[in-house]
Amino acid sequence: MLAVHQLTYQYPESSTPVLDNISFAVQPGEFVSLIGASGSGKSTIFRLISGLAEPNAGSIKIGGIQEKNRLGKVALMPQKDLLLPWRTVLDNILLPAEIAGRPKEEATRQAQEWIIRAGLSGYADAYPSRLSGGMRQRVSFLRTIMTGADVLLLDEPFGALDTLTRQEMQAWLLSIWEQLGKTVLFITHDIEEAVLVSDRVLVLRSGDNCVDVPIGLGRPRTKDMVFTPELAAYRQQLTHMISGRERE
Amino acid sequence: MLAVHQLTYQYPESSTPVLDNISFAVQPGEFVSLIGASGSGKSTIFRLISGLAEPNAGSIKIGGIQEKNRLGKVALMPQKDLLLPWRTVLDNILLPAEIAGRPKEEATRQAQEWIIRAGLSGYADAYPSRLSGGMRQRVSFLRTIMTGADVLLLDEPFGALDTLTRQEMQAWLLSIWEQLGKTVLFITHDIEEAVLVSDRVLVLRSGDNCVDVPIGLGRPRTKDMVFTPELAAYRQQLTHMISGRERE
Amino acid sequence: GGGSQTGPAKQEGAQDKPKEKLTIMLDWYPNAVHSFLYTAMKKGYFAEEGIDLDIQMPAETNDPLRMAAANKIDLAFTYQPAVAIARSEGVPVKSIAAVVRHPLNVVLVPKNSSIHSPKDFAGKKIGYPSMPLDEVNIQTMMEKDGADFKQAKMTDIGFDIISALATNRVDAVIGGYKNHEQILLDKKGFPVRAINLSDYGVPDSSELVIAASDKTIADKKDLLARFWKAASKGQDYVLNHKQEGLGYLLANEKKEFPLEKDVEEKSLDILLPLMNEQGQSFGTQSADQWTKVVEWLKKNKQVKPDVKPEDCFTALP
Amino acid sequence: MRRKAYTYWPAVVFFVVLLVAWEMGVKIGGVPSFILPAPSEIIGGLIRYSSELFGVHLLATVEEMLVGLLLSILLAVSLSVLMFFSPLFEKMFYPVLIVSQTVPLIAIAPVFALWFGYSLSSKVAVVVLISFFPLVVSLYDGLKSGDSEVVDLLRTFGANRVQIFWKAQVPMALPSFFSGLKVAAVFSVTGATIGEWLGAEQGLGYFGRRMSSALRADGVFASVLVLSLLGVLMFTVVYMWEKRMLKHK
Amino acid sequence: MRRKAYTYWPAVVFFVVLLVAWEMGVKIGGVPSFILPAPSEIIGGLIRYSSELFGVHLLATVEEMLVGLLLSILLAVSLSVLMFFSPLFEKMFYPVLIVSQTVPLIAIAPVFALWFGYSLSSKVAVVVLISFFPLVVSLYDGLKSGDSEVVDLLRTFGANRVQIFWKAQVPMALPSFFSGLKVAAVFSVTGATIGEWLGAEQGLGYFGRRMSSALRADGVFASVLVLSLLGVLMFTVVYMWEKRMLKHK
Ligand SMILES: Nc1ncnc2c1ncn2[C@@H]1O[C@H](COP(=O)(O)OP(=O)(O)OP(=O)(O)O)[C@@H](O)[C@H]1O
Ligand SMILES: Nc1ncnc2c1ncn2[C@@H]1O[C@H](COP(=O)(O)OP(=O)(O)OP(=O)(O)O)[C@@H](O)[C@H]1O
Ligand SMILES: Cc1ncc(C[n+]2csc(CCO)c2C)c(N)n1
Ligand SMILES: [Mg+2]
Ligand SMILES: [Mg+2]
Repeated sequence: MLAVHQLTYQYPESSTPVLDNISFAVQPGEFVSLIGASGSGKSTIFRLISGLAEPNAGSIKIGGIQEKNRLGKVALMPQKDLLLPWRTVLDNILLPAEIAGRPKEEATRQAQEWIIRAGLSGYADAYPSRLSGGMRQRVSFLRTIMTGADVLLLDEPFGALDTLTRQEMQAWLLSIWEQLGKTVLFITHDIEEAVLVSDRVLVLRSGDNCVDVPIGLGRPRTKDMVFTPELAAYRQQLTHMISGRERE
Repeated sequence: MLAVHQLTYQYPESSTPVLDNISFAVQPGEFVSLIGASGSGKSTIFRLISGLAEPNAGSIKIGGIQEKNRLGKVALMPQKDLLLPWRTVLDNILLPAEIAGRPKEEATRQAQEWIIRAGLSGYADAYPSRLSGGMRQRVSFLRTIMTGADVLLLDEPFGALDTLTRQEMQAWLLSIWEQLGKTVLFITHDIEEAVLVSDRVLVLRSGDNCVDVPIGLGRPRTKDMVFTPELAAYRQQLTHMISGRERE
Repeated sequence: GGGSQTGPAKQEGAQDKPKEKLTIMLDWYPNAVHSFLYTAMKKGYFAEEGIDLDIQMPAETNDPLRMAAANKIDLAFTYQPAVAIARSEGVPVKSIAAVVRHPLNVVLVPKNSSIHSPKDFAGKKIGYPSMPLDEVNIQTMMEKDGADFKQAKMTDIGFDIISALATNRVDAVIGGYKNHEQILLDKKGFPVRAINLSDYGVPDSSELVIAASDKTIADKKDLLARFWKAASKGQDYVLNHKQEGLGYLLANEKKEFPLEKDVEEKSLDILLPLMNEQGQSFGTQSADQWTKVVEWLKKNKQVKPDVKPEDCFTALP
Repeated sequence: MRRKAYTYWPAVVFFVVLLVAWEMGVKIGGVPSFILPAPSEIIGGLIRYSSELFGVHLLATVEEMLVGLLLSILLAVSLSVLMFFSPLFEKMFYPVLIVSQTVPLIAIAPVFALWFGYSLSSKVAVVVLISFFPLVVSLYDGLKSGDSEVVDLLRTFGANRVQIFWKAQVPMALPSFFSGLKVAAVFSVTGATIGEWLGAEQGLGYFGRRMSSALRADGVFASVLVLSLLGVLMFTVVYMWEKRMLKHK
Repeated sequence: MRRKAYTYWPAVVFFVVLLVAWEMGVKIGGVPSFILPAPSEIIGGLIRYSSELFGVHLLATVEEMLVGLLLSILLAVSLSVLMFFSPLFEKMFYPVLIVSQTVPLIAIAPVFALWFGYSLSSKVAVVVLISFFPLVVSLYDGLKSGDSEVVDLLRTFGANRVQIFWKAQVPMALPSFFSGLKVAAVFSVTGATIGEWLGAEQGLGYFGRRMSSALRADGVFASVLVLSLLGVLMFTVVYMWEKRMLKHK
């Protein structure tokens, strides 16, 4: 569904490449997490895949096709919420539907349902300046979901949420993923979260290729799995991998 | 050091109070975490304490004194990084020193040391637009530390950091706290983090007073304590408290 | 234009004739000197000649001449020396009739001023409405009076002849008329004295003439002749019925700008003797006057030596 | 800080004080009233000439102004949009734009008259010439300075340039646009007045100019007063519109 | 999208095309050269009158313009700052500001002359009157529309109003300020010209007017050309300065 091959990228303003010869692939319907140290280039990978930037070398295939213009092919939830301050919560969420030219009524109905699911009922007509950090993040998440794209690139979607809300959002994301057969690439700094939700975890280390760790936990995942020793083991392994210690 | 008494607050645009009759106190040199659901009013408490907003009822004492103008008395790290885009990383960090009128040279030396400690060496002269999310958060953190205030209000300071960087920053924060005898009030959505670093955890629930949970773990805290059963117990207890389940 | 077809015009029974359009631009805002035009229009004299006259006001002193030369309008009220200067600059216009046959332009000074004759201009600020011609006027006057022109501080005062003097920004001003600006200043409580140009060597000239481009003169000879016939009839009427003639002017202006009747009355009293010459029909131009004016302009290097007085004007048949 | 409802009394008080000082200054200081009449005389003039002022000239000026301002907005919007979408057009056109502003009107007045005659269109042209420059500059700068991250977000949604323009760049440019529109609205009054100097048979500027040539200062300042009120009204209308459009702030 | 170095050739090509079209239009279309001379004649005029144009009048106009623009900036900055810090002052002053823009210059020219005489100051006053309005509006709007969260951050650092102003509000207002300054710089040329109509003994506007009354269109347009170049130069200087100041973008 998504294949990244020998990707190299360097910001024009910068002197060394952020990404150097990175390759990985995500199968249709897979749920893959991307973890790595802060500044290792996770968000940059998303910029490249979504088509906001072009790699200096390497190829990106979406659905098996290597397209020149990838914009609009995948749904990107950026790390910053980037809510449009002049639009209400509902109108922010409706933005992708508007752009796709989808019938307004149906989109509105769907958006309103999701606003309730995300615990934002009563805020549909509020402007973003009135929301808390976590609420803004949820709005941004809903907006991404509303694109209806098959591939979701989520950049720390639940980073600002408390445990409970986060669990609810995770469960919901997993249900959407399963029911609608979406493909998800998920950036998180929370290794536990990565293990809990993913089929595989990709560990990105700057100046290095990324390491692929399949997660052998059954589905459906429940939040109580957090306390299982298997998960704890994955967690420790991944923690060490990020810090580069497993190679010593 | 910090005493909040029967605080009530309602945003002018809103119809119900966010905070209703909240009271708590933080002793000098204490490290206290504040947790609660997204939208429960954590950031609002910080706005009130720092003096950006005035409570509708109740009192706030800092260092035993109930001052009218609390601005500049405590250091607030806001949830959004709010870096000034026209200033380089170094100049952003130097901002509080400039405002306090501290000698530039000494402040610059200190800032540069800290830039290195925060893993940002080489970025001192970069503009914020060139930083990753986690790097921006670290700059914002450094800027807060540079105020030199005795009371630190940190709103999700490490929310965008990977585990390793986060652990380093936590350890560093704890060392500053211990060595310089700072008082810290710490908002996080990561209960594990709250337990690991704090003397006490305050759980905020909307429309309710906050509950105080002392953490009986010894000091110094190390990152390996995460795997101890005591911590796991605290974690489960707090998780249930946020969701309101422990009252049933 | 449309307005001229209604009212009195119809009474004269000339409505069936197909009308030709003719545009004329005034030298200034409508004032007593233009009474003959409004009278002829209201009495239907133009309609009788098959003329639909459109009267326009200028934006700037030189607009009438320029617009006429560019054939944007047919006729222009302008100043006699201005026509010669225009020809010298290659602007193809000719005067077709003299309206005011003698100067009105004077140098105005406050009544209590220490300036009594042109030699007193030395060291003083003389305001002029951005016409190079006025510099020659002042120069001629001062030299005649035995002073050095370089000693006068010539100051361009733009549009406002009156208020420049009234605010004491200048010590004297040239370009105001003795039948208009002088009367107005006196009336408004700023008494002034006038110094006549012709008393100090400036040749007698026609203050106002009507000019047209060479092309218009060639193409519309008959129309222009008919125009002047009607205009002369209007002037005759004004001569014989001063009050009524003035009334047509005032009535025409009423809606947009109320003219002051007493000022215009005094103005017309001064004007009429200068407009008609005993034994000559209205508008007749003097070849002798043209020659003197052009010679004087040549002497002062305002026109090139090859300008011929006889090219500057033409008589209507 | 600035949340309170806009109250008018300080302006009113200030104006009253100003007027009283003016009245006193003129009456006591002995400024000749044909140069600067006292406020009371101006009000007198306003009443004396009210039928001409309001019956004929105000309407003429308002027409020139509104037609001109509307054209300005149309022109400024189209030009900014064109320049924004086409860097080539921008490079070709921006210099011409600046040149158009520096050409002294009095110099090209004959050219204007030649092209437009002394009709409504010549005054409208002056209004446009004067008021579209602040509009173009502010709108274009506003469009250019929009947040590029928001634009990127819309691009990932597959938005085309037109959609990005309408849904992100235009809203982000609105504050700047309104800054320019406020200036342009006020300048449209000036433009109409200047247009009337360049040849007119009616309008408040024409009226004032003739009054001035007749040394009737009360009439001059009566027309100035009406013009000023017109300017303040135009500004207020734009200000209100801005408030409505940017209410999310 | 807009990263490439600013190249001038499209403007140059466009201008050349324009000039050729103009030359042809005048020569073939039979526009009388005393109204609109051909570019070649204008260049001729520029050469013929170069000693007066560059020796005397250019300097005079540049002086009026620069002094006026500088005063405008000073005035606009002080007024915006005052209005920004004191809502009372704003309410008192903003209406006066707008009124000041709508008063037709021709009407108050005598008053101006009464106060300033026919010296440099009267022209400077006109420049100020014309160029400070776009500056004030854009600077004040820029200050008001700054991000309040950033301001709040500085407040928590204990910054006083002056510090907040300099370290947050001014930088945030800069883009808007430069928009206004670009307009003001160009308008300062117009202002100087208009100032010179109202009475002058030198300056490009004065020169052009005299040439116009002498029916010498080549001289008129030669001065127009110099004025336009001056305007373009002023704009470019501000544009360069803006680029330098806002380079973090
Ligand atoms: N400016 C505002 N105007 C009106 N309501 C506001 C405003 N800011 C916040 N609120 C409301 O106050 C409530 C608490 O917000 P606050 O930002 O304090 O939450 P929080 O506990 O920090 O949440 P999070 O963990 O998501 O950051 C929310 O319901 C929010 O909608
Ligand atoms: N616009 C830019 N110009 C130059 N360098 C950039 C730019 N954006 C990011 N970088 C650099 O690229 C590197 C990777 O950034 P990126 O945002 O991809 O990191 P990340 O893995 O998402 O980090 P985080 O977890 O902190 O969000 C960083 O070192 C950053 O400084
Ligand atoms: C009533 C009346 N007043 C003034 C003038 C203007 N004017 C008189 S002479 C002259 C030329 C140069 O001095 C100009 C412009 C006029 N035409 N009619
Ligand atoms: Mg990132
Ligand atoms: Mg918060």
